[in-house]
Amino acid sequence: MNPEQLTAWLQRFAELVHEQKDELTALDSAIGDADHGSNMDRGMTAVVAALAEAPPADAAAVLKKTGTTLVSKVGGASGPLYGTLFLRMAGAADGGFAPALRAGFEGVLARGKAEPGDKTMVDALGPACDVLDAGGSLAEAAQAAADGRDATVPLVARKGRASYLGERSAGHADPGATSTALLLRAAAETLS
Amino acid sequence: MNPEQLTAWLQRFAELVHEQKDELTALDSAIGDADHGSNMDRGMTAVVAALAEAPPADAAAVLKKTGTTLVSKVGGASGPLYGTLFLRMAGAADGGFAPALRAGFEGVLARGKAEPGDKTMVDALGPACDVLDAGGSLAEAAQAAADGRDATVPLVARKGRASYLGERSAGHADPGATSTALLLRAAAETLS
Amino acid sequence: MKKLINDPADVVADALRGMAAAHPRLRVDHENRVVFRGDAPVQGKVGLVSGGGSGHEPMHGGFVGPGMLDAACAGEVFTSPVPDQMVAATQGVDGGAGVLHIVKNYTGDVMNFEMAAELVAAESGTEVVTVVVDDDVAVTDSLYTAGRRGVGTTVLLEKIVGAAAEEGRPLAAVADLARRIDDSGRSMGVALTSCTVPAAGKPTFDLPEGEMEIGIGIHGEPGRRRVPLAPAREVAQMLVEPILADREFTDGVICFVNGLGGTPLLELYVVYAEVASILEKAGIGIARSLVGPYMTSLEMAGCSVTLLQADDELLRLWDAPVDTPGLRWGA
Amino acid sequence: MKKLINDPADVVADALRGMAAAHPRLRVDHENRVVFRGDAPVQGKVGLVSGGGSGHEPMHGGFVGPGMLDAACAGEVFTSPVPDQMVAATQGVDGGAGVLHIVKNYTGDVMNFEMAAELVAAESGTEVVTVVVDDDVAVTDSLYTAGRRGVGTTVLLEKIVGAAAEEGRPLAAVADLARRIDDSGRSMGVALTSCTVPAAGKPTFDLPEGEMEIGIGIHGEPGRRRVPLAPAREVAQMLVEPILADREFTDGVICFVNGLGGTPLLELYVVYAEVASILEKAGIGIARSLVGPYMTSLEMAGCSVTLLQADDELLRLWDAPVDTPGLRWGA
Ligand SMILES: Nc1ncnc2c1ncn2[C@@H]1O[C@H](COP(=O)(O)OP(=O)(O)O)[C@@H](O)[C@H]1O
Ligand SMILES: Nc1ncnc2c1ncn2[C@@H]1O[C@H](COP(=O)(O)OP(=O)(O)O)[C@@H](O)[C@H]1O
Ligand SMILES: [Mg+2]
Ligand SMILES: [Mg+2]
Ligand SMILES: [Mg+2]
Ligand SMILES: [Mg+2]
Repeated sequence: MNPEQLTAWLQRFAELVHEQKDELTALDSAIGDADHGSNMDRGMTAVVAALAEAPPADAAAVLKKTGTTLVSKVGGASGPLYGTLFLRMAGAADGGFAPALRAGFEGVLARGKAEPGDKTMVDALGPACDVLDAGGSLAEAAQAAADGRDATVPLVARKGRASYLGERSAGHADPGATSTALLLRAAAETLS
Repeated sequence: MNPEQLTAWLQRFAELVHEQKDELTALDSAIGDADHGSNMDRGMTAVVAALAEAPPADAAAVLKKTGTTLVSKVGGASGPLYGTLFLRMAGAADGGFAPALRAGFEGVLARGKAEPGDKTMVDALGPACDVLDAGGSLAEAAQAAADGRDATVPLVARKGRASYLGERSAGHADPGATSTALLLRAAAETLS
Repeated sequence: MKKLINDPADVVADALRGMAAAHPRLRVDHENRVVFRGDAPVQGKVGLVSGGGSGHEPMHGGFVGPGMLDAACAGEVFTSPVPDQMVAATQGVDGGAGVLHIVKNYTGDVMNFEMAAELVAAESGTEVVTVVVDDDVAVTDSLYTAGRRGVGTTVLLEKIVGAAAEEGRPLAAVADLARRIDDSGRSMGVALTSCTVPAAGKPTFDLPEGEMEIGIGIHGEPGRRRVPLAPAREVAQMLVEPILADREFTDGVICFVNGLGGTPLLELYVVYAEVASILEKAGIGIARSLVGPYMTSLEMAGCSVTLLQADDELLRLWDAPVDTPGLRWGA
Repeated sequence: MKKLINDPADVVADALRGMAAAHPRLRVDHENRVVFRGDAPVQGKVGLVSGGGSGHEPMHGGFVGPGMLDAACAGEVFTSPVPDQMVAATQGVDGGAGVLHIVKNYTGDVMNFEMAAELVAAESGTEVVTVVVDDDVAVTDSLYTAGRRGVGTTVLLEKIVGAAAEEGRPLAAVADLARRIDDSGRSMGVALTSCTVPAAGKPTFDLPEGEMEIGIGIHGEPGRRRVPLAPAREVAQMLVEPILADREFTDGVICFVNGLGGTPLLELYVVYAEVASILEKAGIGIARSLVGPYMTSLEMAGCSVTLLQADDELLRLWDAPVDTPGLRWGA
C-alpha cells in the first residue's frame, strides 16, 4: 500500500458517495433520518480536500488523516464508525490491505457493538474481510460486500436508528452497508 | 309582516346559508380569511334555535332577537353588520318590509362606512332596497341583489379584509354580497 | 386536513380548557371565552383588554398575566370575538382606573369592540379608551383600504403598555403610550404555505412549490404579491426594505422576527441573522430582540419582521417583569 | 422544499449567527458550533454540556443560560455533533467542579460523546460523567434495539439538573439526580406530517392524508405504527396509555405536551386538555405543566407527551430561576 494508491482509493470512494448521495439518503429516509448521504458526502469531500492540501508521506498517515477527518466532520453514527475504521487501519497499515481492513473492522465492532445480522455496515464489511483473509481478490471482496448489502434487505434492524422500526425495517437495504459496499467497490477499482 | 312569516324567512335563509356554507367560505378564501360560510351558518343556526325556543310575539321582536343573536354569535365583520341590519329593521318594523329593510341598510352603512362599489354586502343590499322602494316585488328585489352580487365580481375591494388585496380582489364575487343575495332570495320565497 | 383537534366546531372551547388546566394562575371564563389574570380586577390599575380571532396563539390569551394583559377574548378561528365577550372582559378587569381596549385594525375587530364600548358606556360607569394597532406596511394605500392591518407591533405594544399599566399610570397616559408605540412600529410578513381553517377543512389558498406570498396577513388573506421562493437573505431584504422605506428608524430598535406557526425556530434564526445584518449596514442598532412564534397564523409557514423604534423609556418598560404563558421574564 | 434558509449546507452556521445576534448574553463559538453561557466557565459549578443534531430548536442551544445548560453543541440537521465540538464545550465550561454530558440515546450521539469523553480524559484533568436519556416508550423491546430514544424528558431534565448545578451540588450528586429524572420520565409522540431535512430536499417519509404515525421519534424516523387520523381525545389516549402502562405514576407529575414544530399552539392546548382529563381520571394530579414547541423535529406536525414523576425536591428545582432563550422564569 503506497499513499498515492490509498489516496486514489479514497478519491474514488468520495466520487461514488457523491454520485450516490441521494440514493444513500433515500435509503436512510426509509429506515432512518435521511442524512446518511449528506453525512458521508460531507465527510469524504473533507477527506479529499485534506489529503490534497497536505499529501501525507506514508500509507498510515493517509489512513489516519482520513479517520480523524471523518471523526471531526461527519458526526452521527457513521462518523465515529467510519472514523474508527480508518484510524484502526492506520494502526495496522504495515501488514498490507487485508489485515488493515480486518483491524478496521474490529474497530467498528468494538465501537458500535453490532453483530453480523444486525442490519448495519458490519454486514457488508465482515464478508469483504472474510474474502480477503481467505486470499480472495479485491474484486471478490467488493462482490461480497455488495452481496452483504443485498442480504441486509430482509433483515430486521437491531442496532442504530433503524432498530426503532422493528419489523418495519425489513424490506430496505441498510444505508451504512450500502456505503460500505461502495468503499469496497472503490478499492477494487483503484487498488487491484 | 307577521312573526310567523318572518320566522319562515329566517329559517329559509338559514337553510340556504347552510347549503351554501362551503361556497361562501370558498369565496372568502379567495379574497378573505375563509370564515364567512361558517360565520353565517353558526349565526343563523343560533337564530333559528332562538326563535324556536321562545317564539317572539311580534315582528319587531323576531327581528330584534335575530339581530342580538347574530351580534352575540357571529363576530367578524358580518356579525355586527348583519346584527345591525336586523336590529334597525326591528326599530322600523311597523312600516312594513321595504321601509324596514331600508332602515336596516342604513344601519349597515352607518356601522361599516362602506359606499356602493366598495365590493361589500352593500352592493347587494342597496339595489334590493331601491327596487322595493320603487314598488318592485320581492322577486325583483332578489334579482337585484343577485345582480348586485354579480356586479361585485370585477370590482376592486375598498372595505373589509378583501381591500388588502387591492387589484387582486377583482375577479371574485364578494362573500357578504353573496350571502345577502341569499337573504333576499329567501325573502322572495317566503314573504311573497 | 390534519389537525390535532376533536370537532372543528369545538376547537376554541377545547383549547381554552387546555389553557385553564395548564395555567392555574389564569382564570378562564368558558361561557364568555375570556382568559383573565387570576387576580383580576387589580384595584387602581388600568385594565388592559385585547382579543381577536383564535389561531394566533400565544396571542392574545397567552399574553395575559402580570405585566401584560388583564384579559383576552378568544373569537372563533380568524373571526373577531363578539361584543358580549368584550363587555364581560371589560367588566371583569375594571379596577376603578378604566380599561384600555387594544384592537388590531380589522373591520370585524374594530366594529365588535366599538359595539362593546357602546354597550359598556350604556350599562356601566367604566371608562373605556380604544387604541387601534395598524402597523402592516404591506397595505400600502390606506385611502382605498380598511387601513393597515394590526400585526407584530401588537405583541410588543401589549408587553410595553402592560408594564406601564402595572406601574399605575392613568388611563390617558397608558393610551397615549399605546398610540405612540403603534406609531413607532412597522411590520411585514411572508408566507411559504397556506394555513387551513379547521371549519373550512382545506387550505385557504394554494401556494405552489417554488412560490411565496409577500405581504401576507395573519389570517391567510392573500398578500401584496406572489414571487418565486428566494434565499432567506433576499426574503429578509424584501421584508425589511418596505419597513425602512415607510418610516425612519434610528439606532436602538426592538427587532422582532415572528414565526407564523409552521416555520421552525431554526429558520427564524436564519432570518434573524439576515435582518440583523441588513440593519447593521443601515446603521440601525438593535437594542432588544424577540425571535419565535408569538403571533401565528395556525400552521402557516412563513415569518414576519417587526421593527419598533424604542427609546430609554420603552426599553425600560420592555425589560420590566412580565409573567404570562407566552412571554415571561423577571418573574 | 419550502424553507426560509440560504444554502442547505449553511443552515446551522446561519442559525447560529442569528442566535448570537439575538442573544447577546450567550457566546457562540462559530468555529466549533458551540453555544456557551456568556459567563462560562462558572467557577466551582458543575458544567452541563448537551448537544445533538440541529432541527430540534429551541433544544439544546436555546436552553443555554443560568439555571440550565452551560454549553450546547449543534450538529448538522438530525446528525450528532462531532467529538471536537464536545471537547471544546467541555473545556469551555470546566469551572473546576467537573462536567456532566447529557446525551440523548441515539447511537451517533452516544458514540460521539463517548469519543469526546475519551479525548478529554486523554488530554486534560477535567472529570466528565455522562448521563444518557432514554425515555421513549414507543421503543418497546430494548433487547433488540439500540435502546429507547431520548425525547421529551431531556428538556425537563436539563432544567431541573441545571437548577441543581446552579446550587453548587457536586458532580456525582448532579449526575445521580439526572439519572433519577431519566428513570422517572416517559414520553410518546405522534406525527401527522413528515419533516423535510434541508440537505435531503424532500420529506423523509410519506404520510398520506388521513393517516398518522404513532410512536414517532424526533428525526422523522418512522414510529411504532401507522393508524388512521383520530380526534385529539383518542390521540391523547394513544400517547398516555403506553406511558402509564410502562411506569407507575402517582399524584404530582410534571406534564409536558411538546409541539414537534408544525402543530399550532392552539392544537397543543386541545391535546393538553385531553391529557389532563385522562390523568385526572387516573387519579394522577398534575403539579406543573409545560405546553409548547420545545423539542421540535423541524416543521413536522404532531406532538409528544412526557410525564415526569416529580417530588418536592424536583418541583423546587423546576421552579428555580432559569434564564435561557427557550425557557425563562424567575430571572
Ligand atoms: N451500532 C452500530 N454498529 C455498526 N453500524 C452502525 C451502528 N449503528 C448504526 N450503524 C450504521 O450507521 C448507518 C447510519 O449512519 P448515519 O445515517 O450517517 O447516522 P445516524 O444513524 O446517526 O443518522 C446505518 O445504516 C448503519 O449501517
Ligand atoms: N365596512 C364594511 N361594510 C359593509 N360590509 C362589509 C364591510 N367590511 C366587510 N364587509 C362584508 O363582510 C364580509 C366578510 O364577512 P366575514 O368573512 O364573515 O368577516 P371577516 O371579514 O371579519 O372575516 C365581506 O364579504 C363584506 O361583504
Ligand atoms: Mg441517518
Ligand atoms: Mg372572513
Ligand atoms: Mg374572519
Ligand atoms: Mg442522523
